[in-house]
Amino acid sequence: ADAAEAPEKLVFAQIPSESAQGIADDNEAIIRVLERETGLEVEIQQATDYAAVIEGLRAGQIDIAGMGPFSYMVAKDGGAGVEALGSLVDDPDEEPGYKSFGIVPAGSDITDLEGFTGKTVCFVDPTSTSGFLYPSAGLLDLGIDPEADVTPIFAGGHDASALTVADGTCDAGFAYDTMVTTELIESGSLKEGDLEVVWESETIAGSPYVASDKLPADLISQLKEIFANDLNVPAMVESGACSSAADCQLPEASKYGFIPVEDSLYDGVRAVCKVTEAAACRV
Amino acid sequence: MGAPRTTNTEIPLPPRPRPSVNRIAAWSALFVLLTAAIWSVAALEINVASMVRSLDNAANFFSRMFPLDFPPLGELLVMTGQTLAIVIVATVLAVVLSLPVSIFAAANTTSGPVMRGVARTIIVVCRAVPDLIFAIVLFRIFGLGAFPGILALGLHSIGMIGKLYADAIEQMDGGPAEAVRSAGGSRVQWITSTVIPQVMPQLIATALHRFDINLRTSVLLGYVGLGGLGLELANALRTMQYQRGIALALIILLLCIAVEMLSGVIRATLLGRVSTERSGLLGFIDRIAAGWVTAPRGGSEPQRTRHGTMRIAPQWDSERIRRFAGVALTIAVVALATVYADMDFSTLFDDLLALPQVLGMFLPPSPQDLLDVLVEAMLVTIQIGLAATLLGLVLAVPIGILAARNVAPSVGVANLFRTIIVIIRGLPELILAIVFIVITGLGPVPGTLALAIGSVGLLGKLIADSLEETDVRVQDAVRATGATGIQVFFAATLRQTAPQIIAHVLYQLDVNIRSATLLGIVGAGGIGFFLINASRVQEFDVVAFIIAMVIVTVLAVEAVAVWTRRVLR
Amino acid sequence: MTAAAHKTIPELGSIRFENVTKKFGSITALDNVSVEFAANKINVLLGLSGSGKSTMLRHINGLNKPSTGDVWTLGTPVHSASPTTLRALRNNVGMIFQQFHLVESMSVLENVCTGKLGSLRGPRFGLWSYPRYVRENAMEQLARVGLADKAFQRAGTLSGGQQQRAAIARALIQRPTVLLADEPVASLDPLSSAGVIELLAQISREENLTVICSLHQVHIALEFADRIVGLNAGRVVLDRPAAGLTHNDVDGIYAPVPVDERVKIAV
Amino acid sequence: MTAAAHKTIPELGSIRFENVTKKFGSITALDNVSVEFAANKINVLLGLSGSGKSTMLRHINGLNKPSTGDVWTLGTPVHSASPTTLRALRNNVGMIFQQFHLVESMSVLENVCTGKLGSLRGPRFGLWSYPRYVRENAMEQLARVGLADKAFQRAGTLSGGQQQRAAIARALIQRPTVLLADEPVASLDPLSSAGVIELLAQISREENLTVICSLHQVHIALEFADRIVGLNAGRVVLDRPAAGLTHNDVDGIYAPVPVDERVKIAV
Ligand SMILES: Nc1ncnc2c1ncn2[C@@H]1O[C@H](COP(=O)(O)OP(=O)(O)OP(=O)(O)O)[C@@H](O)[C@H]1O
Ligand SMILES: Nc1ncnc2c1ncn2[C@@H]1O[C@H](COP(=O)(O)OP(=O)(O)OP(=O)(O)O)[C@@H](O)[C@H]1O
Ligand SMILES: [Mg+2]
Ligand SMILES: [Mg+2]
Repeated sequence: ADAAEAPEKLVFAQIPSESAQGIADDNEAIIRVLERETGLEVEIQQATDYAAVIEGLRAGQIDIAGMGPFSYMVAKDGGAGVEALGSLVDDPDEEPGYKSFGIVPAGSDITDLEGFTGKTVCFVDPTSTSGFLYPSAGLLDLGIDPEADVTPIFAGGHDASALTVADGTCDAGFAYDTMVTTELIESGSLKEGDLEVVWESETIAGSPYVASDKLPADLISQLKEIFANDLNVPAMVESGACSSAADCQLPEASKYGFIPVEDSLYDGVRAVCKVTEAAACRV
Repeated sequence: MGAPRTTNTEIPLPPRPRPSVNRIAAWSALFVLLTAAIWSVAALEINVASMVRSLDNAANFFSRMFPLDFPPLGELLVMTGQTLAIVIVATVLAVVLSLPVSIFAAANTTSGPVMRGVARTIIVVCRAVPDLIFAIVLFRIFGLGAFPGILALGLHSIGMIGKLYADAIEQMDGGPAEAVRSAGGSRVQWITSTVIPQVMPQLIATALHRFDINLRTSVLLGYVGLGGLGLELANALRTMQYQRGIALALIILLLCIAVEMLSGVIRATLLGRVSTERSGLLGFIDRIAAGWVTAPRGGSEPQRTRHGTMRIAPQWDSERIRRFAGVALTIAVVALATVYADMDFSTLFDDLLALPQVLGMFLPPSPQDLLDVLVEAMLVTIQIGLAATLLGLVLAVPIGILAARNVAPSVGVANLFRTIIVIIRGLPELILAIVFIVITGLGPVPGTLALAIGSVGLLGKLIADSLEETDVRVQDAVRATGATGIQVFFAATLRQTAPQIIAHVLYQLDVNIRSATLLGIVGAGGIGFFLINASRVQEFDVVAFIIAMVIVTVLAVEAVAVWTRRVLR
Repeated sequence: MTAAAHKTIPELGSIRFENVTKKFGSITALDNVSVEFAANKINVLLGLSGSGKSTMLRHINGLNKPSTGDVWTLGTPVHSASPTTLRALRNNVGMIFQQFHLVESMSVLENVCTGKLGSLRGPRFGLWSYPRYVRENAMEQLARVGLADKAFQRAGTLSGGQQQRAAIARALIQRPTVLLADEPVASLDPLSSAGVIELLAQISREENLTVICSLHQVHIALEFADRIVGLNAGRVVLDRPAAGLTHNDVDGIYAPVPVDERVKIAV
Repeated sequence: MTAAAHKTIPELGSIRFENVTKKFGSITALDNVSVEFAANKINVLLGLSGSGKSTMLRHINGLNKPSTGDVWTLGTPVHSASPTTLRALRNNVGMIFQQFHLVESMSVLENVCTGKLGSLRGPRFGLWSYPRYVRENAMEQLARVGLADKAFQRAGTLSGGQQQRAAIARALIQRPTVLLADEPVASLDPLSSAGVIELLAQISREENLTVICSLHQVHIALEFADRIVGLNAGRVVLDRPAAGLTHNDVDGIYAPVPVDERVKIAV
């Protein structure tokens, strides 16, 4: 797509974020607002692989995308050409984000991150923000090398990591917060109290929505405006996009909606990358 | 007949038999499928002009793959060894389990319609349940480790191996089996003594083919904590380390080419198509062997050894030495792999107690409140599968034909196209998908095109292999009339394999429908997005529901395949 | 040998067709056939190509089942026998197929060994899985038909006549009490043909083998057979002891089948 | 017919073997064979089973290539011919295979039509893709061998002799100038055999067809052949005009192969 031309329609791509809560992310309300405000047709495309979405953004085949914090950083710093539009929060005053938990089985004598030294530790996979990068940074802060000073196991998923800790195969491990506190318990795989949380990461910046910088500049600023002002529960109820606050379905079950974000919010992710020198950060 | 008739009298013609209702129905079913596929392609609205305009995106994407970035040699060797060990054990396991299942599934060797149905269903279920789901379940039962990973890979492989084995058995000449039956041989006896030796070339080719697929898709083993080439590759691509990713893909490709060459050699030997003039090393061994052993000669009496016992073993010529070395090497490799794969069975029985609880998570299957969405997504998936199969067919048929050594104009051409097929198989799916995304944008089009290209890798090989297995003597007979290669192909070769090729195309449709479910990565829409998400968020009843929908679809395709094959034989 | 002349037929009925009709779709291959074969003798089927000889042989061990009528072999009602009964029967009934039916990718010796499966337990896979005595016996059978030197060749690379002899060896190793031979010497030169038929006659004499054999060589039939059955278009047109039969008697079997005039259909 | 007696052999050399040796691994199937066949005549190959008759025929149209030596057919150097040249040659050389080699799943009529492929352009798939004149011609050939009533049956369901005759019809429709026939009447009853051989003799006479035919029926050979070539263990042991040959002359061909003693090694 040519940067100067106004597009006929907006292609909206969504990668399910690490902390998604439902099977289908609910973007319908957002789309309705976007279509009304821009007067353009919005076409939604779901993808499960962020490399595909980033390459699509780079090639100008995608105009708007919902991404994870880590993939945002990779896209931004890797030159895919994106502008952050906003991020979801539960409360307008809250910093957008979620956390990684360090977990041990109930009754373990490990009480903090230092106790992980020399143990078998479950991570999620080497590209996971909350399942590997932040935990690695946490360990490195304490002078523990996540490759040499513990026996790392990549469990492949947050659920797998948590369950492997629960059954004792791993002495300790990491997973994102709601996987431990709600999801595994709701699905019946674990009981309350099977796992103990011994560490919490700093807040990982929330998932940003981005626009391709190949769009015309005025359209990008219009989109930023919309994300800042129109895509939150009160505004949407007011504008009639939702009939009531309870009816307002937003992705990640967000209770408020979007607030604007600065690129600098993701410096935390960049710092972690720097500390861990993880392969996934090389862009 | 009597003396030659003169031909000026009216020839009494038999009435032309009416084609049977079944045949008409089978052709109609195929025709309906074809129409649906054409409609699916049309509905995609592939815009070639805009694709051409976006080609520089692809060039740009490719340019970022170089220079290649190989991991350090030591690390690479460990990784390769680990992957090979696991994949070998998993494939052998799958072969061992598939053989009996396929014998029950094949019409000519089954013990009865009930067992046949059960066996076919087992095969379809193994195929329809993605290996990832097997891994999730098995991980919950056995925990992390090599054993659940191998089991997941092995179980899913039964879906393909079992089906192709059953098809090969059904295609076989029944004469020898009848001969052993009429000598009073039991079912087990005639199966082991005539059926298995006859289909051996296909058995080995299919096993090696699956080995090569497992090598590339061992990604899911990451889920049970096992590393290896597949996982490294997937990680590299997911994190956009294309230079590393392509380097790893190249290594996997080399392994796949080696496997393909091995497969070619073994098949040629078993099919008896090796040159009888042995030269080079084999000739050399023969010449040495002729000094100290000799072939039995003379028709009248059995040969006796120095000790007076009868000679009942063939001479040790290069042929036998090679066969012996081959078998010994295979056994050694499998044994080594089993040891190296490092499986832990100590808690096997305790673990199995968790089975009911784990299965309980999947039961009862439920769409929750998404029934319409899921059904619609399933239809989209089927549509993508149909379109991809049709486009793939158009590409795979000529390539597959040119890759068959007994049909291609020359062995060189056949080898060239065999290599093309292997390379296409070796292309990582994600790379294919991204290439099409940067050309066409997200949506069903890139997914369909990626699948269509991927079809060449599978369908092209299946077609080439089954053409090579036709009875060469029948081709000789037609060739002896002065027919051209193409004429021989249509009149004799294709005619012999047509039912099998139809079966392969329907199998490709089934593969594409299932792959389309995993095409969420390219935003193709369809059921796959929901499957991946549902397992991510632990909604296992939805996972089970989606799998049930896929099983029903695959069973339907399978039923059409089995039926048309039987009718059109 | 001219033994046929002074032989009588002591025991009929161990193999018996009763009003057997066999239809393949619209084709009637056997048409109300009732016939009994002589035990411990050489019975020869003669008939035009397509007259139903192979079909008849295949009914005796139950490879084909009659559309109507009964077939009794060694006291077993083949037309209604269960698979187990049939297997037991077939263990005693050897068969040499017109099209040989060897496993082409297997060595000749192993092909012969498969003939012994009926009296072995359990599955066999590969030459080495057969007991040594079976392999030796197979080698002896091959020697009998002049193929000892081809024992380890792939069956598919044998010449036509060699394949036929390998198929004969496979039937002989079974030591059957009844041998069904479908044109067992069609692909053999005169010397080998005579050798094979003499071999069958000798076994029949020495071991009380019942041979039922379809042949196209009338002179061989007249020389070796004890009983001749002539088929024409699925019907029995001759059924007599061979003693005293002449070429002329036999020629009647080969009366051309009348072609019934049918509607001409465009091709 | 007794035409052979007063025939001479006017024209040798249109088919010529020069020092041809063919080895399959350690087996020597043809051993330094030099021979010329008579054009427009009936040449018969006689020999023990396994003596190399089929191998010899397969060399004439290049289905086998000699290990050493030259084969010339109708002026074409078959031993070194390119695929295109071979195809042009084969168009004029019909072949009847010992094992028939029909496409079993195809109708008899379509099998016969494939014989015409050499002179048709482009690929054919299915009976209806052949021009009407080919189908009619195929039907006539089937009538010639007495199979018109089986035209639409699947080839795989034919009786042995019927398959052989279908294969003959497939070769005849080609209207070749040379016909290679590998035991063309092995599976046929005497009446059909005589019919087929007479048919070949008649075509040879009327249309100047050169027939090279392997046979096991010595009396047929003596009656119909113009020239007889005897093979034993891959060597030519007899090569004479048939006129004046007796059964005794021919019997020499069938001398058993001498067993050469070699070192015997323990297994
Ligand atoms: N592909 C092959 N590999 C090994 N040996 C072969 C092959 N083809 C033929 N032979 C051998 O060559 C010899 C000659 O075979 P050929 O088929 O020419 O015999 P033939 O004279 O036609 O015999 P028959 O009358 O039995 O058909 C035989 O001993 C056979 O076993
Ligand atoms: N499966 C079948 N389907 C249809 N017709 C068949 C089938 N099997 C045999 N026939 C027909 O039955 C008739 C008798 O066949 P059969 O094989 O018994 O003949 P035959 O006497 O053995 O002939 P030949 O001497 O040529 O071998 C033939 O006309 C044949 O075409
Ligand atoms: Mg027959
Ligand atoms: Mg031969």
